[in-house]
Amino acid sequence: MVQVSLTVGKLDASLALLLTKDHHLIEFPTILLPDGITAGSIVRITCDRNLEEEQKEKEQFEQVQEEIYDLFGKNTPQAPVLRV
Amino acid sequence: MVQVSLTVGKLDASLALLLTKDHHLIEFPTILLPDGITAGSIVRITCDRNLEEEQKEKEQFEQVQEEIYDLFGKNTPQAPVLRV
Amino acid sequence: MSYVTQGSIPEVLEKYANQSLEERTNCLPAIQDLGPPDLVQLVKLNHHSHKEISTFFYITGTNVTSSSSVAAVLNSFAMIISESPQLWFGKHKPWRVIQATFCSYNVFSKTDAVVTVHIPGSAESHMVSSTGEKIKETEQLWLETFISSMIRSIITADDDDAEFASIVELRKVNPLLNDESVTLFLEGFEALFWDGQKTGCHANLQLPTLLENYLVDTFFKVLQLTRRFDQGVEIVNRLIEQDESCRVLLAKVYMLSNQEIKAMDIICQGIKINPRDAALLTLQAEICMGKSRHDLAIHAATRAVESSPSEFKCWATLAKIYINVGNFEEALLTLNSCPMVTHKDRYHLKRVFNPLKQDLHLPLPVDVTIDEVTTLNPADVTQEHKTVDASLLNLPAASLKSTFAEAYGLLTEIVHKIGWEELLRYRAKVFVMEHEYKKEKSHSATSSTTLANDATIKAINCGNGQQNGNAVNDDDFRAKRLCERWLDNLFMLLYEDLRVYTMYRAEHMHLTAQQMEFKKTTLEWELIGMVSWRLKHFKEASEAFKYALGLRFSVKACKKLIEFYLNERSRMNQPETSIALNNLNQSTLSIQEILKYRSFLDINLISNLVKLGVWNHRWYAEFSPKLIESLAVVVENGGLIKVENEVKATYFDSQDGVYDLMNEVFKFMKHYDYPGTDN
Amino acid sequence: MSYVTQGSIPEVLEKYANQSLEERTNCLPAIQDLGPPDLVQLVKLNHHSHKEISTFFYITGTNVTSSSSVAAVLNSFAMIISESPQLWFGKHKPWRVIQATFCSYNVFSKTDAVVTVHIPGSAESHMVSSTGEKIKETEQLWLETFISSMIRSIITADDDDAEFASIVELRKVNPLLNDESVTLFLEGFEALFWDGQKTGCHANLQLPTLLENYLVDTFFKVLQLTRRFDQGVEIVNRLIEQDESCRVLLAKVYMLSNQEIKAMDIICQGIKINPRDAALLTLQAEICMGKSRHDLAIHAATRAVESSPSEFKCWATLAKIYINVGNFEEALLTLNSCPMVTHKDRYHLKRVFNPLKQDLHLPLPVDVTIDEVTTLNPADVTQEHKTVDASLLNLPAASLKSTFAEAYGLLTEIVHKIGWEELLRYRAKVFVMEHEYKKEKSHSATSSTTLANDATIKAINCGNGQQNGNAVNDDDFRAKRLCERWLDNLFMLLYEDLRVYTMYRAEHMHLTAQQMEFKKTTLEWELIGMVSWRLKHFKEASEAFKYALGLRFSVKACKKLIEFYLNERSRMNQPETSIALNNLNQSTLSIQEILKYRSFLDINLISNLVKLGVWNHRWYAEFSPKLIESLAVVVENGGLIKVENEVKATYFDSQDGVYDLMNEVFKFMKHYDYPGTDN
Repeated sequence: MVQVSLTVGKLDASLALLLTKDHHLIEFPTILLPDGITAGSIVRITCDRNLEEEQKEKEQFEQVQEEIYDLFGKNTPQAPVLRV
Repeated sequence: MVQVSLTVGKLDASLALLLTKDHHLIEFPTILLPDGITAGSIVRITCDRNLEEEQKEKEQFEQVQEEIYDLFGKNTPQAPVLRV
Repeated sequence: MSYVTQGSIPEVLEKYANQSLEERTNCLPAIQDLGPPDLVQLVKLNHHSHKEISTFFYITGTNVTSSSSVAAVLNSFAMIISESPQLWFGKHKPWRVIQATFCSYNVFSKTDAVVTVHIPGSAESHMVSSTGEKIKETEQLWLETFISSMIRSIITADDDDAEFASIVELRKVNPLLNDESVTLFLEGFEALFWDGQKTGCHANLQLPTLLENYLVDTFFKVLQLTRRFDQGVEIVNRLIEQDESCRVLLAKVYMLSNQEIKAMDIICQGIKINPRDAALLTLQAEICMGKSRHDLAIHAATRAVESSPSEFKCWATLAKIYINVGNFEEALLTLNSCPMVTHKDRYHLKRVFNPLKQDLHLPLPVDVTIDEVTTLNPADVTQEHKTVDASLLNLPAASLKSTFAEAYGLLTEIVHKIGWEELLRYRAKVFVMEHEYKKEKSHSATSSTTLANDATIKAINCGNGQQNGNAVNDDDFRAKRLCERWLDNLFMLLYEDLRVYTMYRAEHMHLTAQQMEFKKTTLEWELIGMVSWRLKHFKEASEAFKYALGLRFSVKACKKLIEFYLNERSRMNQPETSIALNNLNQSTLSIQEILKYRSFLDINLISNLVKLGVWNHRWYAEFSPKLIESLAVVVENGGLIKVENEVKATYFDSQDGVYDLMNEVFKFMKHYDYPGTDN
Repeated sequence: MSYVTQGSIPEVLEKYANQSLEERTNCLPAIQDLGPPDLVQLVKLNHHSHKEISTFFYITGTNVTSSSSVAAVLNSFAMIISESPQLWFGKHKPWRVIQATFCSYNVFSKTDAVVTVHIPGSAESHMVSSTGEKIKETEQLWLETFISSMIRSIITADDDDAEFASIVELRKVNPLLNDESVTLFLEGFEALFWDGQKTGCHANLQLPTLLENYLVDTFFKVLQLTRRFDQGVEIVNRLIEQDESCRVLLAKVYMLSNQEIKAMDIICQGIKINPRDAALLTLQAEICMGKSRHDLAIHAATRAVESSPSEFKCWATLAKIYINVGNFEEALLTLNSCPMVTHKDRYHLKRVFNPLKQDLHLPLPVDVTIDEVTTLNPADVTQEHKTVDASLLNLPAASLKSTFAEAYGLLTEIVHKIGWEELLRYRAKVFVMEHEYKKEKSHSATSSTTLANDATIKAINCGNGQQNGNAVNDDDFRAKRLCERWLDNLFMLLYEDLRVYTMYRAEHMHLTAQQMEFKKTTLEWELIGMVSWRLKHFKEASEAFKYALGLRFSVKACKKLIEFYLNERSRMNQPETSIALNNLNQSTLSIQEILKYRSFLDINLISNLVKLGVWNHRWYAEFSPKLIESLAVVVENGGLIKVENEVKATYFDSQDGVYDLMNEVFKFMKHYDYPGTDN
C-alpha cells in the first residue's frame, strides 16, 4: 500500500500539480481529488491493490469466455440460411 | 473523500493508464502505485483532504514569517560594514 | 488484362536523359515508407530522323521476382512501342526503343533494384543502397524487392483518397495472374513475416506491430483474392509454433473464408493462453456483436480496452457496441476516451518529381470503350468545380482522416439513431458544459480537453430548439467529464453536415412537391450524396448518386452506388425471414418482392461494375480488387453463366471490347475457383 | 557622448531609393516581439556631380518623444554629414543630405511612427498600422512609441549573446542624458504599466505577466541608472493602490536602492495578505539566503514552489539554497522538478533585411582611440577561428540558453563543491540508473524522462574511476526518481566540459612545471576561460582571459575580466573580518593585503573599463549600462576624484580622446548623484 501526503500547487479542470515533501512534482487527475480542494490544500492519497476484486473479475471473465465458446466456438447445428 | 476502484491498463516507468468502470481513461503517476502492480491489476485509490495537516502547516508558516520579519524586516542595529 | 497496347501505356517526356532515374536516386535517402511506385524508363530512337528521346512511367503489379523476369517485361514494353508508329503528341512517330530500365524499391533493406535492357543486346542489373552505393545482388534482396512491390500494388490498388492529385502516368497491373507469383508471395510472406514492421501500417495505428502491418494486410488480401485459404492456414500454423501471439492471424484467415466457428475456437484458445490479448478480444467482441449478443460483446471489448488502452481500435469497438445496444451515454464516454492518431498520413503512391503538364503523353485506349465513360471531358469537371455551391464543397467533415473519420462515423451513427436534439441532450448530460464551468473560476481547462460549447451548436431547425443542458444539477459537476477538444470539434463538423443536409432535404421535398426540375451539376449531386452517406442516409445518398450519374459519368458516384447496392444485396441475404424495404419502413417484403429487388440490384451492380472497369482501363488500371470482389458477390449469388450472359447481352455485339475486358475478370475468378463460377 | 562625428555614423548604401523603408514595411505584419530597432534613412546629393544616393542605419536610444524632437535629431545627423566632405568608400565626397526619415516601432499598438524632414524645408510625420494603413497620430501613440523605443534601447544595450552575427550598422545612444526624458519615461511607465504584457518578457519566463515583462525590467534599469529611487517608490505605491500584487515591485525598488530592511518589511506585509504570492516568497528566500539563514530561506522557497509550481524561478531558488547548505540530494531532486522553458528565444535587435557586405560603410571613429582596441584586425580573428581546436570550439554547454543555462549553472555549482565522483554518487542515489531498470522489463520510460545513463558518463580521470551506483539496494527502486531527459543531457554536457577543462589544467601544470611557453591564440584562451568560468573556476578563468588579452584585444575576455574583478571587489567588501585569498585557500588576508588587493582590482577595473568604452565607441555604441554600473562600483569605493586622476594620468596627455570619452560617463554619474561622485 502507498500512502502519501501531498500539497496541491496548481489546479485546472483536468490536471492538478501536486508536490511531495521531497519536491517531487506530480501531475494528478483532478477528477480523483475530493470536492472543495483548492491550490494550497493538502491531500492524503492512499493506493492499494484490490486482490479480492481481481479474483472476482477473473472468475466472471472466465465464465463469460466459457459461454462464448459454448455458443459460437463449437460445431453446433446452424440456423438455416435463406437461399432462394 | 474520493474512493475509486481502477483497473491498470498499461504501465510505464512514470505513468500508468488506469480505467474506471465507466471507461474513463486516467493517466496516473506510477510512483503512487503500490509494489507488485502489473497491467491487469485492480487498485483502490482513496483521496481525502488533510485539514489537520493544513492547519499545522499554516501555523508553522506564520511562525517562520514572524521570525523572518523580526530578524530582517525591522530597523534593528546593523552589523558594522567594513570600510577602509 | 494480360494484353497491353500502345494506348494503354502513359509516358512522360524527360527534360534530359535519365532525369527520372536521377530524381529517383535523389529521393531514396528520404524514403520513410513503402517508397515510390516501380519505374519504367525508355530510351526511344526515331530511326528516320535519328532523334533520340527518353520517357518514363510508373507501374505497379509487375512480378519483380528476378532480373530476368523484369527484363522480359521491359522487352515486351519495348516491342509494343516499337511494333508500329506511335501516336506521339498528335503525330505518328516511328520510335524504336533501344534501351529500357526498371527500378523497384525494397522497403526491407532500403535498396533500389535496377534492371536495364539494351535492344538489341543484353540485360544488366544492380542494386543500390539509399545513399547510392552499389550493393551485391542476392536472392534474399530480390525476394524482398518482390514482396515490397507486391505490397505497394495490393495496398494502393483501390486508393480512393488519391483520386484527385494522383499520379496519372501510372499503369496498375494485376500481380496475381499466375500461380507461381502467388506461391512465391506466400513463401516470401512467411520468410519475411518477422520483419513486417518495416513495411509500415495503416494510418489508424500509432505504430506497426508484428501482427498489424502492410505485409500482413497484403497477405490477407492475397488470400482473399486467390482463395488459397488452406495454404494460408498452413503458413499461419507454422508461425504460431514460433510465436503464440500469431493465433489472431489464424482466426482472421478463418473469418475471411467464412469459417466463423473455427475462428471463434482459435480465439477462445488464444484468450485462455493470454487473457489480455487485445486483438483476439476485439475480434471476439466483433463476432459476438455480429451475432447480436451485445452483452457478451461488451465483456470482451471492455477487457480489450483494459488490455490495450492506448489502441484506438479497442475503444472504437466498445463504442460501437454501446451504440448498437442504445447506451448512448456510455458510447459518448467511450468515444471521448479514444486515443487518436494525430501524426500519421496514409501511404499513397508518390511521384519522384512533378512533370510539366505539356510533357505528359496520356493516350486514350481505344480497345475498350463506353462512350460516356471513356470520353468524359475533364474540362467539364473543372467547370463544375468553379460553379459549385461553396457550402457543399467545403464541408470540413469530408476531409477527416483515419481515426478522426472513424470516430465521426460513430458519432453520425448515434445521430442517425436518435437525432440531433437527443444527441445534444446526452452530450450535456455527460460532458461539462461551458455555462456550468464558469461558476468554477479557479479552474481552467487544459489544452487537450475543453468545455462543451453552449453557443455555437444550436438546434438545426430553430423551431424545434429547446434549451439543452440547463436541467443538469450542479451537484453532478464532478461526475461529468471534460470533452476532448477533438471530439468537441467533431460535434461542430456534425452540426455543419446536418445543416447542409437538412437544407438540401427541404429543397428536395419542395421541388418534388412542386414537380419542379433540379438544377444541380454532377459534382453537386456527388457532394450531396457524400454528406448524406456520412450521415448514414444511404437511401438518400444513393438517389443523389443516381442523379449525379444521370448527367455524366462520375467514378466517385459509381463506386459509392456499387457500395450501396452491395450493402442492400447483403441485407437481402439476411437469415431473417422478414426484410424491411429500408431501415425506416417497418413493412416487410414478400418473397416475390425480395426476388425482384435482388434481380434489380444485380443488374445495377453489373452495369456499374462494367463502367468502373472501363474507367479503370481508360486510366491504365487493369487491377481493382474491389471490382473483382464485388463481381464475385453477384456471381456467388446468381452464378457466373447468368452474369456472363448479362454482360454479353449488352456489350458483346457492339465490338467495343467491353465483354473482353470483363471476361478477363471472369477468367480470373474461374482460375481461382470462386463460388458460383461452376454454374 | 552627446557629440557625434562623421566617423561615428555607420551607413548602408541602399540598392534603390527607399529600400530600407520598404523592407521595414514588409516586416511589420510579422512582428511578434519588441520589433526592429529604430531606423534612420538619409537621401544624399553630391552637389558637384548631382548624383543622388540613399543610405540608412539603425539607432537605439533616441528620445522619440514627438515628431519635432525626432526632426531635430534628423537635422543634426544631416548637418554632420553635410558640414564637410565625407570619406565615402575611400574618397571624400561632398554629400549634402536633402532628406532624412526616422522610423520607430510601437509595440503597444503595433504601429510604426515615421518622421521625414526635407532640407531645406519642413518636417512631416505619420503613423502606419502593421498592415500598412495610415493611423491618426495621437499623444498616446507617441508616448507608446517613445516607451517602446526606450525599452528596446535599455534591454539590448549590453547584449552579449548578439556579439557575433549582430547588426554593425547600428548606433547605440544613451537615452537617459536629460532629465525630461527620464521624467517622461517614468510617467509613461505608470500610464502603460497595465499593458506591460504586450512588451514580452525574458526568455526564462514562459509568458509575460503584469509584474514581469520588459517594460518592468526597463523601469528597474532606468531607476538604477538614474538613481531616482524615491520617484520609483512613489509610482509603485500608486500602482499598489490599484493592485495589491504590485507590492513585489516596491520590494524590488528598495532592494535596488540597498534598503533591504524596507524591502523585507514590504515583503512580509505582502505575504500576510497573500500567503501564496510566489514572487514575494522567492524574494524573501533570496534575502534570507543572502543573510545565510538557509533554514528560513528553505521555508520561504518551498512555499513559493508550492504556490507556483510551474515557474522555473521558484524551483531554481530552492535548488540554489539546497546547494548552499550542502544538501545535494534534495538539490538534484529539486533541479529535476524544474519546469523548463523550451520554446522561447531571447529578444535581439534584428535587421529588416541583410545588406551585402560591399554596401556597408563602417567608418573608423578617429576622435577616441586606443591603438590595440581601435585597430583590431577582424581578419586576424577570422584566422583564429579557422585554426582553433575543435574540441574547445564546439563544447555544447557554451550554447545553452535561458532556463537550461541556469540549470546548468546550478549543476556546475554542485560539481565545483563536491567534484564529479561525488556528483555521480548522488545521481545514482536519487535517480533510477539504466542497469537497475533493465530488471523491470514490463516497464518503459516515457519520452520526457529517462534512465540515468550508466555507460556514457564515466569518471573524468580513468585512474580514479570507481563503479558508481552498483551499491544501491534493489528495494530502493521505487523510492528513486526518473531523471528528466534534459537533466540527463546536462550531465553529458558537464562531462564534456570537465573533460576539456581537466585536459587543459593538466597541460597547464605540465607546461608551467617545465617552464615552457603556451602556444594558444586569443580565441583559444577565451574558450578555455569560458569553460573554466562555466565550471566556476573563476580564478583559472581570469588567468586565461588575461592570457587572451595579452595577445590581442578581445571584448569578451575584457568583459569577463571586469565581471571577475567586480566579484572579487565585492568579496573584499564582505563584513567578515577574515577574507580568504580565494575560495579554496583557507589562509586569510591581513588588512594591508586586502587594501593592496583592492587597489590592484581598482586599477585593473579602470583600465579594462576604459578599453571597453573605447571598443564600444569604435562600434558606434555610446551607451553601456554595464560600463556605467561597473565604474560606479569603483567610484563608490574610491571616490570619483581618484578614478578621474587615474584615467587622466594614463590618457589625458595623449590627445587620443579617451579622457573625454570617460569624462562623459563621469558627468553622467555626477548628474545623477552617484555615491562617491562628491569626493
